[in-house]
Parts: sequence; C-alpha cells; structure tokens
Amino acid sequence: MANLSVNIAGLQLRNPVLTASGTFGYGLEFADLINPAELGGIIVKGTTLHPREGNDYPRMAETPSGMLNCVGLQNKGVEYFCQHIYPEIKDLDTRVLVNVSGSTIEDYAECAARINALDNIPAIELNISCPNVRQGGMAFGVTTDGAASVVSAVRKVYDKTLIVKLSPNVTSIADIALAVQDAGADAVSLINTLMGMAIDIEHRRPRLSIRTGGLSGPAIRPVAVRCVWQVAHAVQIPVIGLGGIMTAEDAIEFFMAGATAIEVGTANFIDPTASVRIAHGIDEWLDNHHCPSLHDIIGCID
Amino acid sequence: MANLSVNIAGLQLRNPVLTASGTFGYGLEFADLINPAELGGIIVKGTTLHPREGNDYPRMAETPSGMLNCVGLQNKGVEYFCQHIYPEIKDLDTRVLVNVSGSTIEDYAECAARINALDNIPAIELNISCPNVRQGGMAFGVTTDGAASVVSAVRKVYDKTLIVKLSPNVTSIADIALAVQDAGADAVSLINTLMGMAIDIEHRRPRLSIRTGGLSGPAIRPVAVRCVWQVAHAVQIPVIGLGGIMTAEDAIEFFMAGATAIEVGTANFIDPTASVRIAHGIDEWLDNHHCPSLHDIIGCID
Amino acid sequence: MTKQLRDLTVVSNTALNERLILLRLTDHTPLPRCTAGQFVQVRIDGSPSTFLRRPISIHFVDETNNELWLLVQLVGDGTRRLGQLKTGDRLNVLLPLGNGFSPVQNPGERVLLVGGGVGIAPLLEYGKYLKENGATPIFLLGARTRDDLVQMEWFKQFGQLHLTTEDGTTGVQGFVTNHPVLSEPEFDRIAVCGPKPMMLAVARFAHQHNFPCEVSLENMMACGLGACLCCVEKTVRGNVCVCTEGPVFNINQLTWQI
Amino acid sequence: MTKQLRDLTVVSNTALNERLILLRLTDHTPLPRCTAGQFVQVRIDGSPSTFLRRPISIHFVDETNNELWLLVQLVGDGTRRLGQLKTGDRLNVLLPLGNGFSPVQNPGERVLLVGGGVGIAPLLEYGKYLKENGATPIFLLGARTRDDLVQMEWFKQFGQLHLTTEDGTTGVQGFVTNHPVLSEPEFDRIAVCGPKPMMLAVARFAHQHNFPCEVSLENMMACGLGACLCCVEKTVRGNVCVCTEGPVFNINQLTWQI
Ligand SMILES: Cc1cc2nc3c(=O)[nH]c(=O)nc-3n(C[C@H](O)[C@H](O)[C@H](O)COP(=O)(O)OP(=O)(O)OC[C@H]3O[C@@H](n4cnc5c(N)ncnc54)[C@H](O)[C@@H]3O)c2cc1C
Ligand SMILES: Cc1cc2nc3c(=O)[nH]c(=O)nc-3n(C[C@H](O)[C@H](O)[C@H](O)COP(=O)(O)OP(=O)(O)OC[C@H]3O[C@@H](n4cnc5c(N)ncnc54)[C@H](O)[C@@H]3O)c2cc1C
Ligand SMILES: Cc1cc2nc3c(=O)[nH]c(=O)nc-3n(C[C@H](O)[C@H](O)[C@H](O)COP(=O)(O)O)c2cc1C
Ligand SMILES: Cc1cc2nc3c(=O)[nH]c(=O)nc-3n(C[C@H](O)[C@H](O)[C@H](O)COP(=O)(O)O)c2cc1C
Ligand code: FES
Ligand code: FES
Repeated sequence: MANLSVNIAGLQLRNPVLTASGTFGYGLEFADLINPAELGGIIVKGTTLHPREGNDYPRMAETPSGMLNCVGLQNKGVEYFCQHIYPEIKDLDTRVLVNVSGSTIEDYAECAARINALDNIPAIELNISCPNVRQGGMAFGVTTDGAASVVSAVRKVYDKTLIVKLSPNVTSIADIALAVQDAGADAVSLINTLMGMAIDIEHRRPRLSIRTGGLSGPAIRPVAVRCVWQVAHAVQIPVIGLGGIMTAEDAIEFFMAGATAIEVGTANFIDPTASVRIAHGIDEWLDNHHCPSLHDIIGCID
Repeated sequence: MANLSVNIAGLQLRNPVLTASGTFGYGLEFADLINPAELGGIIVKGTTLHPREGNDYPRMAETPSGMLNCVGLQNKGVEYFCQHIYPEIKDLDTRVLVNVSGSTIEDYAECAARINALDNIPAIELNISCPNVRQGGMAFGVTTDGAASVVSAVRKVYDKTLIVKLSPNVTSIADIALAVQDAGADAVSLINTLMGMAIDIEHRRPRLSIRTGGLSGPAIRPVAVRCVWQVAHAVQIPVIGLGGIMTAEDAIEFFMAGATAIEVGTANFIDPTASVRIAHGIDEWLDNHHCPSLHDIIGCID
Repeated sequence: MTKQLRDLTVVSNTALNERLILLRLTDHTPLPRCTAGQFVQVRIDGSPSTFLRRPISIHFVDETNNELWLLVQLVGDGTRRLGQLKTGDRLNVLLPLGNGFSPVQNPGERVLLVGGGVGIAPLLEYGKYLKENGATPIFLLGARTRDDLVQMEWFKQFGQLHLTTEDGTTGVQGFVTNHPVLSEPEFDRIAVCGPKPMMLAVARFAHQHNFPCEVSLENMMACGLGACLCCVEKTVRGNVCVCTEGPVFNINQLTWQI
Repeated sequence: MTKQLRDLTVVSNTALNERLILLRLTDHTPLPRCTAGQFVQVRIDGSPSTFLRRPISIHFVDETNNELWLLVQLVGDGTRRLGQLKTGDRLNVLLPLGNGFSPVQNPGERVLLVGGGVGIAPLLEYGKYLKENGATPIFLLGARTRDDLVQMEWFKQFGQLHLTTEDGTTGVQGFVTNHPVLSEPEFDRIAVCGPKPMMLAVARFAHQHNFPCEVSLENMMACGLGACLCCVEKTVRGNVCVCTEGPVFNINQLTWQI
C-alpha cells in the first residue's frame, strides 16, 4: 500500500481518483457497482442556478476511441440540488464536490454561494469550459479576462476549495490557467471536452441536435496530457488531470505530467467500476515500482 | 461515374482527393502501390528554404485511434527540391503541390518564390501550423496578425494558387481563416495536427524526443469536421478538409461540412492505397446516392 | 433490483437468418432477476471501431438453465462482433437495466404485444411472464419477409400468433397495422416494440381506441445507468432518461404527435 | 523489388514457446522475391488499441511451398493479436520492405550471424541465402533461457550453431559476447540482430577486430515506406530512414558510441 493521499489546496483526498462531472451522475447511479469509500471523491453533475432542460436528443455520437456529447447542462438547479439531492449524498463515505456552471457571472457566484453553505461539500469545480451550451461558460473560459472575472466573482462568495475547470479549446491553456490562479483559484482541473462534430451522411444532418459537441474519451488523452504538462509547468497551484483516462497506466501519465489528482470520465460508461479499478491500479503500480508515495512520481517529467 | 472534378481557386483537380503533406513523401514512395492518375493531387513534404535535419528519434508514438509525430520538417531544402526532386515528379500524371514551411516571414516568401518558378507546381500549401518545431510557423498560425503577415508576404511573390494550412490549436480557427483570406489566400486547408503528448511511464520520459508532437488520425476527425464546418461558414474561399479521413464515408462528412476537396494523411500509413480507395469510394457513394456531382453535397450541412 | 457487472459465458450463438443471431448466455451463479422489457449493456471487445457498450433487450430468461437470451440484429461493427462470439467465450454484461413492461393488472387481461423486426426481442419474455401470471398475451409480429420472423416456435408457446410480412411470404401482407386482428379489437392494453414509425402507428391506433399502450424506446445510450443524460426522451415531465425511466413508456407520457 | 500489398493466408500459426510464435503465410500467386534482412508491415485487424501496422522481419522464405515465415514475439496488443490468427485467416501484408543484409562478397567467406532473442528471426533466411550462395554462415545465438532458442533444427541445416543462455540451461552461460567462438575469430564479416545493448557489444567487438559488421535496427515505424520520416536513425550522412535505407546498416554508417 503506497501512500495515495493527496491534498488539493486544503482538500484532503484519500486517493487521487475523482469521478468527472457529468459522467457519474450523483454517484448514486453507481451505488450497486462500486464503493464510494474506495474513491478520492465524486464530482457531481454540472449544477446551475436555475433548472435547465439541456439540449434536444440526440445528444451523443460515438467516434473513434471517443464520443461526442451535447447534454447541455441538464439539471434541476441548485435549489433542487440543495433540497433533494444533497441530503442523499452528503453522508457518502467520500468527498463530494459540485461542478458549478452558469451563463452569467452573477449566476455563477450565486450558485457557488448556495453551495458554500452546504457543510459536506468541501470544494466546487467551476466549469468555465462547457462547449455545449451557448451560454455554457465557454465564452468565459476562452479568454484570460473572462476566466479571471468569473473566478474573482466566485472567490468573493466561496471560501472553501475552489477548483477551476479549463477548456482545451484555446490557443494557450497555460495563459488561462495563470489568469485563474491570479484571480484566486485554489486549483485547476483540465481538460474539459474538445469541441467536435460528426455528420450522419445518410440523413445529411449533424449527429448531434445542436450540431457540435464535446469530444471525450481516449482519443483526446494525448491532448489532455500535453495540456496538463503545460499548465503544471506554468502555475503554482495544484493541477487535476483528466481526459481519456481508462486505466491506471493512463492515470500515471497524468501524474508524471504534473497532476496531483485525476478524474475519470467517459471510462465510467464502458466500465462502471473504472474509477475504483484505476484507484487500485495506481496503488499496485506504485508498489510494483517501489514508490512509497504518489508524490514520488508527480511532475517527474520536466 | 459522378462528376468528381473540383476547382480550388483556379486549381483544377480531376477528383477531390489529395494526399496530405508529410504522409506521402514525394509520391514516389507509393509508386509501386498506387497510380497517381487516380488522385486529385499529391502534396509533397514540408519544404523549407534551408535544409533541416528534423528532430531526434523517437519521432512517433501510437495513441488511441491516432498517432503523435514530431518529425520537425526534415527536408533537404528548396534548392535540393528544385534540382533533384522536382525533375522526378514534375511529370507525374496528377497535380503536384508543395507544402511550404519556414521560420521567418522572409524564409517563407523566398521559398515560395522559388517554387513559383516551377512550371509544373500549380499551387502551394503554406504550412503556418506545424506544432513540431520551435520555429515551425505555429507561432504565425495561432494569431490573426501573424497568419496575415506571412500570407501577405508570400502573396506578393507567389502568383499561382495559394492554399494556407491552418492549425486547430487556436481559440477561433474561423478568425484565423478570415485573416488569411483577407491577406490574399486563395483557399485554406485544415486541420493540421492537434498538439499532444504521451509519456513512457516505465522509463519516465516523454515518448517523443521533443516531448510534444502533433496528433493525427481518426481520433481527431470530430475536431477536424467541426473546424471545417466553422471555417466554411466563415470564409468565401474554398476549404480543403483533412484530419483522420480513413474511408470515403469519412471524406463525405467533410464535403457535407463544407470542404471542396479533402486530403488523406495518416491513413496512408495503414493502407498505402487509402487515397485511391477513398477516391473510388466517393465516386461510388455519389452514384449510389444518385448525386451526379460532388457539388450536390458540398456544404449541405447548414 | 441490484445492477451487476458480470462476465457471462456464451452457451451458444446461433444465426437465425442472415441478420439475426440468438445468443444464449449463462453464469456459474444465478443470474439476477430480470423484468421483461429491461435491457442489458454489453461490452464489445475486439472491435476497433466500437467504443461504447451496446444496449440489448432481454429476449428471454431461461430460469431452469440459468440462461439469458439475447436476440441481436447485426447492423454495425458492434453487433457484428457479437455475431462472432463462440460457445465458451465470455461477454461482459451490465444488468438488469431500466424499467420493463407493466406487471399484470387484472387476471385474464388480454394484452396485445406488437413487435416489428428485431423489436420482437423483449416481447418473448413479456409473453412468458404474462402467461405465467394469468394474463393472455396475443402476439402481432411483423417483418419484411418470412425469414425475419424468428423464434416463432417460442412465441407460440405463450400465446396466439398473428403475423404480417411486407412481401406477403407469410401471414398477412403489409404492416402490422394492416392486420385484421386490429379491426375487432378486444384487448385490455397494448405493448409495442419496433421501428419508430411502427410504434407511432400502433400508438395512434391505441390512442384512437383508448387502449393503454406501452412502447419500448431505443434511444442511443452511453452509460445505461442514468449518469450521462445522453439518452433522453422528451416527455410530459420534460427530458427524462430512457435508460432509467424507460426504455418502456406509456404513450401518454410521451410528446409524440399521435 | 516492387512493393506489394497482399492478403496472405495463414498456413499455420505455432506457439514455439510462451512468447514466440511461428506464422507461416502463403498466397495463391507466387510471393515476391525477398532478400534476407528485409521486413514486412502487417496490418493488425481486430485489436482496438493497435492503430498502425507492425514491422516484422522476414524469417524464412520457403520457395518450394510459396511460404513466408514470420517469427513473432508477443509483446503487446498487436503481436498478441497475431498470436490469435488461425489457419485459413487472412493477414494483410505490405512487402518486401527495406534493404537486407549484404550479398555474398567472396566465395567461401565465413560470416558470423549473431542473434539475440527474437532478433534471430532474419538470420535464418540470411543463413540459408549464404549457404546456398557458397558462403559459410556460422550462427551465434543467445537467449535468456533454453526455451527461447527456437527453430534450432532449422538453423542447424545452414551452418554451425553456437548458443548462449543467460541462465546456462543450454550452450554457454552468459551473453553472446561471452561465447568462446569470439575468442579465436576467423570470420570475414559479421551480421547482428537483437536487442540494442547486444548489438552494441557485438559492434564493439567487430570494430576492435576490424570485421565489417552489419546490424539490423528496429526503430519504431509508421509507414515503412520512407514517407513519414518517423523511423530515422542518425548516421554519418545525417538522419536517414531505417525503413528504406535500413533496417540493415553497416556499423560504420552509424553514430553509435563504439
Ligand atoms: C434499450 C435498447 C434495447 C435494444 N434492444 C435490442 C435488441 O434486443 N436487439 C437488437 O438487435 N438491438 C437492440 N437495440 C439496438 C442496438 O443497441 C443497436 O442496434 C446497436 O447498438 C448497434 O450497434 P452496432 O455497433 O452494431 O452498430 P453501429 O455501427 O453503432 O450503428 C449502426 C447504425 O445503427 C444506428 N444506431 C446504433 N444504435 C442505435 C440506437 N440505439 N438507436 C438508433 N439507431 C442506432 C447507428 O446510427 C448506425 O446508423 C436496443 C437498443 C436500446 C437502446
Ligand atoms: C524492421 C523491424 C523488424 C522487426 N522484426 C521483428 C520480428 O521479426 N519479430 C518480432 O517479434 N518483432 C519484430 N520487430 C519488433 C516488432 O515490430 C514490435 O515488437 C511490435 O511492433 C510490437 O507491437 P505490439 O503491438 O505487440 O506492441 P506495442 O504494444 O506496440 O509495444 C509493446 C512495447 O514494445 C515497444 N515497442 C513497440 N515497437 C517497438 C519498436 N519497433 N522498437 C522498440 N520498441 C518497440 C513499445 O514501446 C512497448 O513498450 C521488428 C521491428 C522492426 C522495426
Ligand atoms: C456525457 C458527458 C457530460 C458531461 N458533463 C459535464 C458537466 O456537466 N460539467 C463539466 O465540467 N464537464 C462535463 N463533462 C466533461 C467531463 O467531465 C470531462 O471533462 C471530459 O469528458 C473529459 O474526460 P474523459 O475523457 O475522461 O471523459 C461531461 C462529459 C460527458 C462525456
Ligand atoms: C508523420 C507526419 C508528418 C507530417 N508532416 C507535415 C508537414 O511537413 N507539413 C504539414 O503541413 N503537415 C504535416 N503533417 C500533418 C498532415 O499533413 C495532416 O495535416 C495531419 O496529419 C492530419 O491529417 P490526418 O489525420 O489525415 O493525418 C504531418 C503529419 C504526419 C502524421
Ligand atoms: S444512457 Fe446515460 S443516462 Fe441513459
Ligand atoms: S516508417 Fe515511415 S519513413 Fe520509415
């Protein structure tokens, strides 16, 4: 048993494996299949101030080693979350984080403020990078000014661990990371999905209802590893890595590139036990390579 | 037999299938396996003013449904090309285009000017998007000003069809496309590779000699289709689409997204006859779908 | 019903015609209880172009032999790969998923089960359940041609069989909605599974005659667990996940134009 | 030699030990002429994680039976997939590629062929060629343990056999460079294929004794045709493609520290 615990700017995790927002529901969906106590934490669905219906069906298309989605932040709003969902998940034996999305800076801040009041939510992940709704925050996430302004506003009302999730659909993700660090982020997570599109040539129409969507899965892993490596070398705050992680070996790539923790997303769909399997696999890998602690490999690629 | 001929800003191609630069050598490497007369054209390797050794080995890593490369524009320089290679390829029964790369605006322009003098090279593809050399033009390709300045300089000395190849590693590829259109490009081709990285965890080092490289292959196809769709809806000049095209059906996606021609890259490595197979397949698809001409489907996705 | 992830063993894989296979699966421990209309998510190994699991209805549960049967139409790389499985191979299956067809509501009720194409799959198990629980299933099954009407000996065991084929090679020529059994309708309710246009037509018929009607949807899925929100159907309650709130819906929950 | 793309048929696929297979391939038309040391690029079908072709040396050409033999070590998903091929399966092969070992230079010349691990693969064909053309091949083959020294009956037919194993289970214990055959060297030249450290050691030996020496490199490849420039090796002439200018190089062309 290697020491797998990590600390993300005050957020202590028993192991570095989180489940990625939008791919693990509220954790409850996987209750029959995995034990949350074996995870570092669960990041629940993108939550917005007001309820959202999301985009029309079809919302998904399979692509080589990946998938496109345009769910569009369907959720019942923060009020419903606090009233009905929080009570069901607050005593899960793991860290529960909320992914916060919005359309306006005020929405982001108000939503974050509401969650700040929930005792058992030790951190939020601010999604300024959703490519799937016109007002999904991607507009904020792609400029340094936009990103900084959302983060500053949320920082004012949110006093626990503030993780900001970055988009890879930018010219320089390191610049955005620096901007959110300066605006008060405690950590960054990356990457959100790459913007993509697929066409049903028989019907001559896009495969997704809103034409474009977010690409996830192993196809994007090389891009994600590159982004994590770039950002980890640019910022001082912890980096959480994700994008196409299917196995413990994939996760190790992210640690070596500089990530302190990782998130498992699309892999949950192919193997609902993926996150736990990966957590065990990391432990085993470290043991086999005589590393007493995960910190022995974090950022070892210069 | 559908009508497959297309015209890219004066460059007449007998069919819309080109081979992508850096993946088909000078065409001669495939002489035993395909008949160039069945192709719209061949885009030869990235050529620079001065000879280049390229990057150290290893230059390649396989990734899910794709590969990373960091060849780094190895070539013998434009002088050698004109003296020794041009004579061997100038009478190929297809269009031969040269992909022009550089480190400085002057280099680009001088290299383009030299090729302008070659009678049987009807067009160049200006590579302002190579992620694999520090001075590979990507610095130009990621800002509208940088892109415009290279294109303006080349436009002054190059009077045949000028295609500009764009990078997907930007926040808004449509903005870059508009900038190069305004600077005098006759057409744009996209996408070049996505910047990525892979790590050999056993040896704790990057899999590529210069750490990062360009991701190509089917993994990036959804990103490429999205970029083509965005750019085709932004510019007035023809768009050449590429990125992960392995089959005729993949190519059709690009036409529907707005491409007038396509390029086949990484597919040549898995099937050296891929480009010809795709050309035939497009013809067959159009016949089966009762389209007398390729133009019946170009840009049919709004 | 607890969801489980199991490596099931292929007992047999039989080509019923050029496009349909019957896959019989078993395990060394008892299979979980399943309800007719529920489905499973199978992991496709060894198909380079198939990335996600594939949802397949529970065709039949043979409790005596601890077998789960799947009826699969070979349409793309994933299902074709299933077609290559051999006796003894393992198949990773997530099950049981979703909500099935309604339980028996009145003893003796007559339930019309309408299936089209591979949509007949879940109706066998439902027919068996209905018969075993005192209801009377009546099958109305349609296909393009005779060879596509498979497993008929099995269906026969549980209820009356009415058939249609588009080419008239067996049963009544035309679509299921052309079958005379619908002209003197004495049913208590209807359950349908098949291509969308067929389900729409039957839903219209049911609506006109005021029969309660359930349809089984086949929206594209990623997780099958209610986590990804990819499989949503617009309902009177807004977008809901077909994989958890369906795949079986009463038509009065849907926003179809009927 | 014209390069060809062929769907070859598997005549047999034999596990020689836990990690090595012998794949015998044939075709209905005569196989192209190949030179010892050349290689083929095989397309791997049905492996979700394998994207590119895999380069494999020509192990042996059985002209009488129109067979091409490959000796493959199962190291990753691609080669493991080759291990699953069955008699009658098709394998898409691009061949012949690269430049092989030097032709016979003097009648009667004594050529030492040094192979380590699966690096013995190309040496069988080369040994055959040398013997058939009036030279005298002498094999020095090394492996970890006895079971890894496969195809020995075949090697024996073409020349003297000297063996080493790291664990001493057969032949001399140690590495090939520990073998006494090297202490009284009466060779005209040397050809080597195996792990890099072994090739380096033999290259050093050859250099010291002024023997011409050829090594066969295994740089990672994408195209195998000289088109992608991924497989380069630094040489005295700069970076050159191993797939077209090699895989066999005279050590005086390389920039190795010897
Ligand atoms: C709840 C549910 C139960 C199902 N039960 C069965 C069953 O019992 N037997 C059976 O044969 N099939 C069933 N299906 C359909 C089956 O899941 C698809 O045919 C299968 O996923 C296709 O996979 P593939 O890789 O072979 O084809 P692909 O290559 O993925 O697709 C081939 C073609 O089918 C289309 N397609 C794929 N999946 C779907 C879908 N879910 N809805 C609409 N179009 C689709 C694709 O767009 C494509 O045009 C069911 C689907 C659902 C959602
Ligand atoms: C010219 C040439 C001739 C060859 N001849 C033979 C032969 O006759 N028999 C044989 O068994 N093998 C031969 N090889 C090696 C063979 O190509 C690789 O073992 C094979 O590609 C591995 O594929 P895989 O999918 O099984 O493993 P992968 O999963 O791709 O790789 C497994 C491990 O091997 C490493 N690896 C893969 N390819 C190479 C390579 N080319 N060089 C160094 N490391 C690599 C990977 O980095 C990884 O660590 C030859 C290679 C070349 C270039
Ligand atoms: C179906 C789906 C829904 C998602 N929803 C959200 C979301 O609500 N908020 C968010 O920040 N990211 C969301 N994501 C992005 C993932 O959290 C993750 O960043 C991305 O999928 C890359 O990781 P992966 O390749 O491991 O899936 C979603 C991804 C998928 C596939
Ligand atoms: C090995 C390799 C070398 C390449 N060299 C060049 C180059 O010299 N100039 C250029 O513009 N693009 C180069 N590219 C990019 C391709 O032309 C193409 O834009 C990219 O690979 C995406 O297409 P694909 O997915 O079909 O390969 C290279 C790509 C590969 C894989
Ligand atoms: S398939 Fe994921 S929610 Fe239904
Ligand atoms: S493998 Fe492509 S040039 Fe050698």
